[in-house]
Amino acid sequence: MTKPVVALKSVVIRFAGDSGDGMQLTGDRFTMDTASLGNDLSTLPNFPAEIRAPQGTLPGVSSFQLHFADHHVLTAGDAPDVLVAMNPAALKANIKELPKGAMLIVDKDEFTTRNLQKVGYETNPLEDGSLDGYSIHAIPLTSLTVGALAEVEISKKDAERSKNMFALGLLTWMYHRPTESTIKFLEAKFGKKPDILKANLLAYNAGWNYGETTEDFANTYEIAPAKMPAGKYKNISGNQALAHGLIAGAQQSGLQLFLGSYPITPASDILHELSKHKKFNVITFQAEDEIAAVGAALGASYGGALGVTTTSGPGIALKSEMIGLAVMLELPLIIIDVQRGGPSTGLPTKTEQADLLQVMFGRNGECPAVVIAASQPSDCFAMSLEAIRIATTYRVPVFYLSDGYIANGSEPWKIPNVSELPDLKVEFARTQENFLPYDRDPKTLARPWAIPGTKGLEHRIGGIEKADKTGAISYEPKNHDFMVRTRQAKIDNVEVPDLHVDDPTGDANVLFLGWGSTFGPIASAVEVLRSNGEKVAQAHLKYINPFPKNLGDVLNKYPKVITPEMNLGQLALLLRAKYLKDIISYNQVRGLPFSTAELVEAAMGVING
Amino acid sequence: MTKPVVALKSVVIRFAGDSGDGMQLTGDRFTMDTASLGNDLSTLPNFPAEIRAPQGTLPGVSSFQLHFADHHVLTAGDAPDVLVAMNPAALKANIKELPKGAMLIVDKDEFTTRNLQKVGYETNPLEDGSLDGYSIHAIPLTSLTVGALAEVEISKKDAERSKNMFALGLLTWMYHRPTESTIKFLEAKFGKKPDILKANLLAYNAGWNYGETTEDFANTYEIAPAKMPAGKYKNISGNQALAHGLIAGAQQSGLQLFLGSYPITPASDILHELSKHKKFNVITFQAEDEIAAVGAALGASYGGALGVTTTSGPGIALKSEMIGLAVMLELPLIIIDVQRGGPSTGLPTKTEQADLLQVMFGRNGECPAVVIAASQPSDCFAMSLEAIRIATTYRVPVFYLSDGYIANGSEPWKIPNVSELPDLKVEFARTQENFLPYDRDPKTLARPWAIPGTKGLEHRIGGIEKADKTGAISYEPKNHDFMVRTRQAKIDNVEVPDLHVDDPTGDANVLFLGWGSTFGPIASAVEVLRSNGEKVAQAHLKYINPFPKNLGDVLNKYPKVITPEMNLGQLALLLRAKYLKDIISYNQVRGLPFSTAELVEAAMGVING
Amino acid sequence: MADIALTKKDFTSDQEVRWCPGCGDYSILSTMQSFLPEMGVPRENIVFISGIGCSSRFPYYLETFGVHSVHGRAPAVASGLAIARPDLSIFVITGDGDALSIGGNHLIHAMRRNVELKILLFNNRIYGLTKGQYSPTSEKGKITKSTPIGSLDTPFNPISLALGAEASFVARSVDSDRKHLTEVLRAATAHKGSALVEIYQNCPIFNDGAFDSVKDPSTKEGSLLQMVHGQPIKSAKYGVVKNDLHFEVKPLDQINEVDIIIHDAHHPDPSYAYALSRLSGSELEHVPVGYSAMLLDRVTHHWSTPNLMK
Amino acid sequence: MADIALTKKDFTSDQEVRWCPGCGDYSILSTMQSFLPEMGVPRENIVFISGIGCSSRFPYYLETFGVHSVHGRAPAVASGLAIARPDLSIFVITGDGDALSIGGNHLIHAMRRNVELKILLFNNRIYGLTKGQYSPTSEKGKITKSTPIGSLDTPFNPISLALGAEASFVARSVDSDRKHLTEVLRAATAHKGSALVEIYQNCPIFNDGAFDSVKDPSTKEGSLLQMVHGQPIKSAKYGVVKNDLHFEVKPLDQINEVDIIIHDAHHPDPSYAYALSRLSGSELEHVPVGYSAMLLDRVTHHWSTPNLMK
Ligand SMILES: Cc1ncc(C[n+]2csc(CCOP(=O)(O)OP(=O)(O)O)c2C)c(N)n1
Ligand SMILES: Cc1ncc(C[n+]2csc(CCOP(=O)(O)OP(=O)(O)O)c2C)c(N)n1
Ligand code: SF4
Ligand code: SF4
Ligand SMILES: [Mg+2]
Ligand SMILES: [Mg+2]
Repeated sequence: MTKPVVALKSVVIRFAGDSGDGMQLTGDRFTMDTASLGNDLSTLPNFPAEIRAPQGTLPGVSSFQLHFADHHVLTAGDAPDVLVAMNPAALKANIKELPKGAMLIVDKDEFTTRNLQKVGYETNPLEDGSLDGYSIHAIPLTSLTVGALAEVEISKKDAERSKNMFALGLLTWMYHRPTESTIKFLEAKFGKKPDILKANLLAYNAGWNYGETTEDFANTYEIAPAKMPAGKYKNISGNQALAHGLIAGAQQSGLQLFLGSYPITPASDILHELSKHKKFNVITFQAEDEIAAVGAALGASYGGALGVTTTSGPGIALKSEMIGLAVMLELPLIIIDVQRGGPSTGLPTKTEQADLLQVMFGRNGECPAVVIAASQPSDCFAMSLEAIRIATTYRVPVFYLSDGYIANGSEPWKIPNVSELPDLKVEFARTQENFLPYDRDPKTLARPWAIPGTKGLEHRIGGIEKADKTGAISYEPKNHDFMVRTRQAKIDNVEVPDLHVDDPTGDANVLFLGWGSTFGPIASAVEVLRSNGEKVAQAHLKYINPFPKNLGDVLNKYPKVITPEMNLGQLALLLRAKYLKDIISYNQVRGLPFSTAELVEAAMGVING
Repeated sequence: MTKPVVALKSVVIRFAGDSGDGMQLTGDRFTMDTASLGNDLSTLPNFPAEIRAPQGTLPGVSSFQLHFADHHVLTAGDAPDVLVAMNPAALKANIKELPKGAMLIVDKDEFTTRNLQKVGYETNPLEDGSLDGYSIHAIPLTSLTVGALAEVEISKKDAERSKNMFALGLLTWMYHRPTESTIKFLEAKFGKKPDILKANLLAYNAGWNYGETTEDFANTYEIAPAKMPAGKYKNISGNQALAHGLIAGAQQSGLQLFLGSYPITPASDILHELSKHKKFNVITFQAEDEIAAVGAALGASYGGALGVTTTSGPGIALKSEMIGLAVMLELPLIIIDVQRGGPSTGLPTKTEQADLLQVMFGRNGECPAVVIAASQPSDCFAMSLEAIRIATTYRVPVFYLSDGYIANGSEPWKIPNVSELPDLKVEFARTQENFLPYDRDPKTLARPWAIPGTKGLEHRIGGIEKADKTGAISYEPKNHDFMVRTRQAKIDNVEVPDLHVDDPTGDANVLFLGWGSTFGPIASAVEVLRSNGEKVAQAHLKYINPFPKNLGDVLNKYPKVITPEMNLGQLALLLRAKYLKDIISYNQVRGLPFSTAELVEAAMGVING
Repeated sequence: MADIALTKKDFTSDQEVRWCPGCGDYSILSTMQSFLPEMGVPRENIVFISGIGCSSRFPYYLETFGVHSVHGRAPAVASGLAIARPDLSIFVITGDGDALSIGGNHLIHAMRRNVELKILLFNNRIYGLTKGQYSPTSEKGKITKSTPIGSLDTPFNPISLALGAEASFVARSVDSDRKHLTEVLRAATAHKGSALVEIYQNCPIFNDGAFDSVKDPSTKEGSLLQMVHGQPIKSAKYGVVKNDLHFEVKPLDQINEVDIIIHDAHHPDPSYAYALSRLSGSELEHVPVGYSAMLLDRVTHHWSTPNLMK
Repeated sequence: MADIALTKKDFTSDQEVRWCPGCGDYSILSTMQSFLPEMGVPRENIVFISGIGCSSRFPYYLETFGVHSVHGRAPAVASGLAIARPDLSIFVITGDGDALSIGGNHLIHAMRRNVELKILLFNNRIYGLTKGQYSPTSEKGKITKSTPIGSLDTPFNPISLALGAEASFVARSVDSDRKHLTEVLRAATAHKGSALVEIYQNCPIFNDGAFDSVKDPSTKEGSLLQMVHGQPIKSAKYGVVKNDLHFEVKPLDQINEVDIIIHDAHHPDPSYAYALSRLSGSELEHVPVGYSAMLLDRVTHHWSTPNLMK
């Protein structure tokens, strides 16, 4: 390294290009290399619903944002410090979020008249002065890449396709990222296509060298590792962490993990991940539809497996009748809803948290179920364990909410030791006389888990109302009332940890109360507010049904409670109904996480208002 | 008539017997004959989910209760004045609700040792004194019937089957009901089986004569006609009134009525009724399942018909994904939920009102729809017209709630003149240039109803988020937020009548606020309370989403608001969340309507508490 | 294997049977209770899973494990159980509405996956539990509560449908013929993989006499085309013969005995079984009964880890 | 009838086509846009209804009415429209996952009801839109994102399934063969009643080359068994002959030309079409293409009042 090194505390980089430009892969690789350096980080992929929308158009733009730092990182960042734009569409779609002064790297070759017209640029922004104020690096990325690959026997098209590796190489150089793991990755990926492998490696190298040798870039940057609690870390997406948590929890419970699923964005990756782990006694069953998926999971739970089903909002709508049966059968079942933009097909690749009321109430009759929600990618591991604990202890369906932001976003996750994992051992009912399938444990109100194959426990159950204790069909009015209230009491009675409130001075007036993936943005806003001298408390709900027992007291303590949600106020509705507290909602439904800035502004409005 | 006639103001009769005993038919006939006399009345059928449960058992008991009077009748009555019990099971299942002093008519022949044992009677209640205090008429109904039919060429079994007609004849005599229409009915029903017809007529006659000639009964009773607003009346069940309202409304709107349905108790009768009226431009389509049923209705609406779908709770669960599409397409659609006991299969033949939160929230994403609810059988006609008005004016899905009590219960309904019906004429979009499928009417926020076959309006729509005005696919963050809020605003903006409060003195402290089929029981309790000198106000919500505009003021006016619901407090949750008012819930979930007495007691608790 | 020989009584639960008097479900139940002991599977290893309908009350009456699930979805619930617990013997009990109307998709997928499930479809050609609407097997023109001027739909032939869905075993029998039904159950449970058994079942309340032609002693011999492996396919009056590109039913006196097709219950091409399935008209003048177990190149579906990881 | 003759351009909407480069959907779209003018139906009387999937974006690109509905349910939505509006010409566009996985039940019921719908099933044997899971038509052993050690399920043969479901018209064609596909569309739209047209469609991103054997110029002549009414059913190398109780594909040099079955596109017994459907192995060594329109004793389903009340 010959160029001067500038030390930074944190950087936000956004890679943006065509859907076919490999921006997700580029971002992923840069993230992995960054994680291996010990920075803390957070990512935000953002891509269209089409597999590959038409080249060079605005709807076809795919981007990946990464925030990494020498300290604890809470969000993927409001605005990039560096934007890599592979074509005019990528520039146009992203430039409004780029603050003046930021670095802009573009592929000059793509700024042809035709491409500019496609996205409605009348003049070339690289030349018309409209980008003044940015630190622009207009590089002929395509032609440099093609040039670097002259010696390789591949088509021009294939050569051009490697330009993302050129960009990656350049950024790798600029931020002093290690190259080994990306080289290994490419070798594994293209092992069977030596020419393509060679092309990618050459392009990667060429990008690195471009930074090092040309005068285009004056500095390189270094970001020191973040201080994180001791341990081994792995960069992990929410979907991965969730899947690993399920596997770990199933192992701890001694149960076979049975996933019944039907593919749907953004939940499919959990199916993909779990289907790789048959050796951990995981069975994955891709069903014909969502109803069959949850039905099969319930059937497996009935048989003594840990039945799990994964989906997104539209799938939950379809599963609701079968979940009603699960409520009646009182069997463990985990229903994972990775929320996306709705209603209907909505914005399938974007994030949202508008399924809360659906999972609370979207079933016929009084049909209560547990609802929990993960707050960030790494938290998904722990919440999977919690889902298993609750489902198996109480024999109830547990809705476990994630969303597109958590699912696809990633951050470092501290790999736990097996010895740290909770004991989730499960006891099935044993052979006995006069077995009563609906006799309850007085503490948990759980009924016995009596699986086929156990002599003497033969019994019949179903969705019709059942007599207390015997479980036989009963149309008796009083029994129905009793059973309805008992099923409700069982959920109300589930033990969940108290809500932790972060209020350093103890005398804040305003409480930020969130749930789900708003954790990062809220925490980040709280940091800013506090550094501005404001007193704000923060608390985050991971248990929504039942609520933590101390929630009422917490709400009482703070005169003003703001609840930001990526919906029109669904948690607020539940809080208002239960606690008659005038929650102040801050809502947006844009398919994107909140920015720190808007939450700071919202809070200031409340503080001053 | 030779026996003395006692004048009564009102009577409650309950017919109870085996599922195979024809109690529903008997009750129906008695009701029709009573309606023709001009009494006001209300009925409550109550039967098991099995078509015909085993003879003589408790689960096999089927009953029908009728309350008729010389004044306005609000419920089917808390407790019978007369119980007709065709066997020991019917006695055992019903006796606890019979107040001492009431009349009890039983078929003595059925009180055999075997039959008594079947239901756990150790001694014969007709003989052991346990029925002291009732006015008992133990009649050998079976043998009298068989005897009366000696001349007819039918099997003994068929002869015995006619005993319900014997009972009907007896009661008909006792209450001076006319016999013509039942004779006509029997002639139509058994026209093709002359022996069976003869048997039924003879048994009917024999029952009548038994009353007249034996000394078993000392008196007969007369109930004067009720004073009702002038007009032609017809006794009608809620399901019938609902169906007629749909037909009338469709005619008023000029639209074809398209019902897509899948049979389910207690909604199926709407399908049966509508399928008889093809001549009124009604098409009924029995689909392969609930999803296809609502899908077909939506397809028909897209084509310019009035799409309707009918179901009960489990069917709503299945339909929710498709209803999400309807919300996105912004087309008229009426979804009728005749609620039954839940969750899951629950108590399929019993009543409940526990689907309210499901229809409010049971869809992915922010997916608002209108919710209205009928309050009594005859009200179903008017609410069908309202459902059509709202669906076609605003081009939105309308959930229209009924329940088992309203659906199967009946009462006199004043047949309206066509001239009294509202004008519901609908305008489709006409041929035009630069057609914008999501350009809205500024007042209603409705988009144009642009049906295929109209030249120049060719356009494509779907469940993915749409750009404002053009309706083209849009993933634009701001547009999504705008559209989500617009769809919500459109529902919030629906015009519904103000809530009417019945508060004669104007200074009541306590408001009874109900919705759905609790109307009768609440009104009846209010009558009792007022006659006891208590001041209570009553209001009944027929429009739940949006709420009437004056609801907040109404709630503010009354310090105490009691909301009785046959669920665990679903309307209360909505009211609490929206108005932060501490609603006092009174809940029971027994599959049966409230009794007047328990509501009076509940109110007294609040008044004194 | 059960330690002690079990009897019919051992398979009878303490629940009161709640079907209408004369319902065909009674005799199917009784046949099943008699058949189960001979299977030699302990009671606790047998599970009956049903949907919703009169027929779907079946599990309550058997002293085994049982789930009365939701309408149409029994094959899905049962598939999950079968995959998680290959040690169990699982029956699915369903009706013509449950299996073919709301549940059609799960049925065809269970067939193609060849999950180890024995699916018994009680076909009464009507919706019983909801009191008499037409079903996907009701004949065209049928007048019911929901079709007062006659239905318009062509009915499914459940056997043809299963064969269209890659079924590996299909059979048909009649509620009242206990001997024949027992044979069919024996073959179905011996088969490795999923089996669809259609059972004609009389509903005396809402569709009485629907199967009289195959039940009435005066006509049944003539209408039941017996499919017995290695035997000519014929009834007392008719035989099945080839006619150029398809099969036909002809009066015995118009054909030569040698031309009658000899049933090959294990013919590997489902075209053969499909062609036979087309011979039952919706008027039930002729109804092939018996079974075909295609020896397709398929093993039973097995997801369980041990099998996969070997 | 349209007043002025329309052209392909008139049927092209202003929406940007958003499929991947090289996707087979492009050529199907182009064939359709070229075919529509010849139907002679005004644009406003044509409706395309689709489910969800890459293929289901099809309606956006046609200047007709169109609904992009929800996953698997297009036949249900289209049935309602068709019954309410018998004056319209309605196409259903669906994929192998959309039609056969989540939507299987609606598909088979549309078939048996014979509603006037033309259902075009774009079969790429993969889930495209959700990025490459196996589908109900994926071959056994297929390695995909959700089946990393190979799928276990026997695939559906969409033609067999439709015939099991009482279809009155079935056909198969290939995305890239515009001439053949046009002929099939012509026959399907001429047919009175529902029609299922399976179109093999290449997905270059997630299942590239799935249909190479029937598309590659070097092999396609040999593998495509042409079903042309009145002509022998054969490819350049193979012919279809009878073998006792079923049909077989044999090399031309091992059979006599006269033994080759002459295609009867209107054979009334679906056994015939079913037997032909069995000849396409999952390896696609042989694939019958063309159509069979059973002249069954069925009229198109018609609920509309005028017809019923006459
Ligand atoms: C989701 C749902 N839809 C509808 C119903 C109502 N339902 C119960 S059973 C049934 C059909 C019964 O017919 P079939 O399957 O033929 O059984 P059978 O009663 O004739 O034995 C219907 C429509 C239901 N229980 N659940
Ligand atoms: C209810 C629901 N479940 C799942 C999905 C996700 N999904 C969208 S398309 C699709 C399958 C696409 O496969 P196919 O029908 O073969 O169409 P292709 O993309 O291959 O053309 C799936 C599973 C969805 N949109 N809705
Ligand atoms: S209604 Fe029919 S099928 Fe149902 S129990 Fe009665 S007789 Fe049997
Ligand atoms: S993923 Fe496959 S099917 Fe979908 S658009 Fe791309 S190439 Fe076509
Ligand atoms: Mg049936
Ligand atoms: Mg596909």
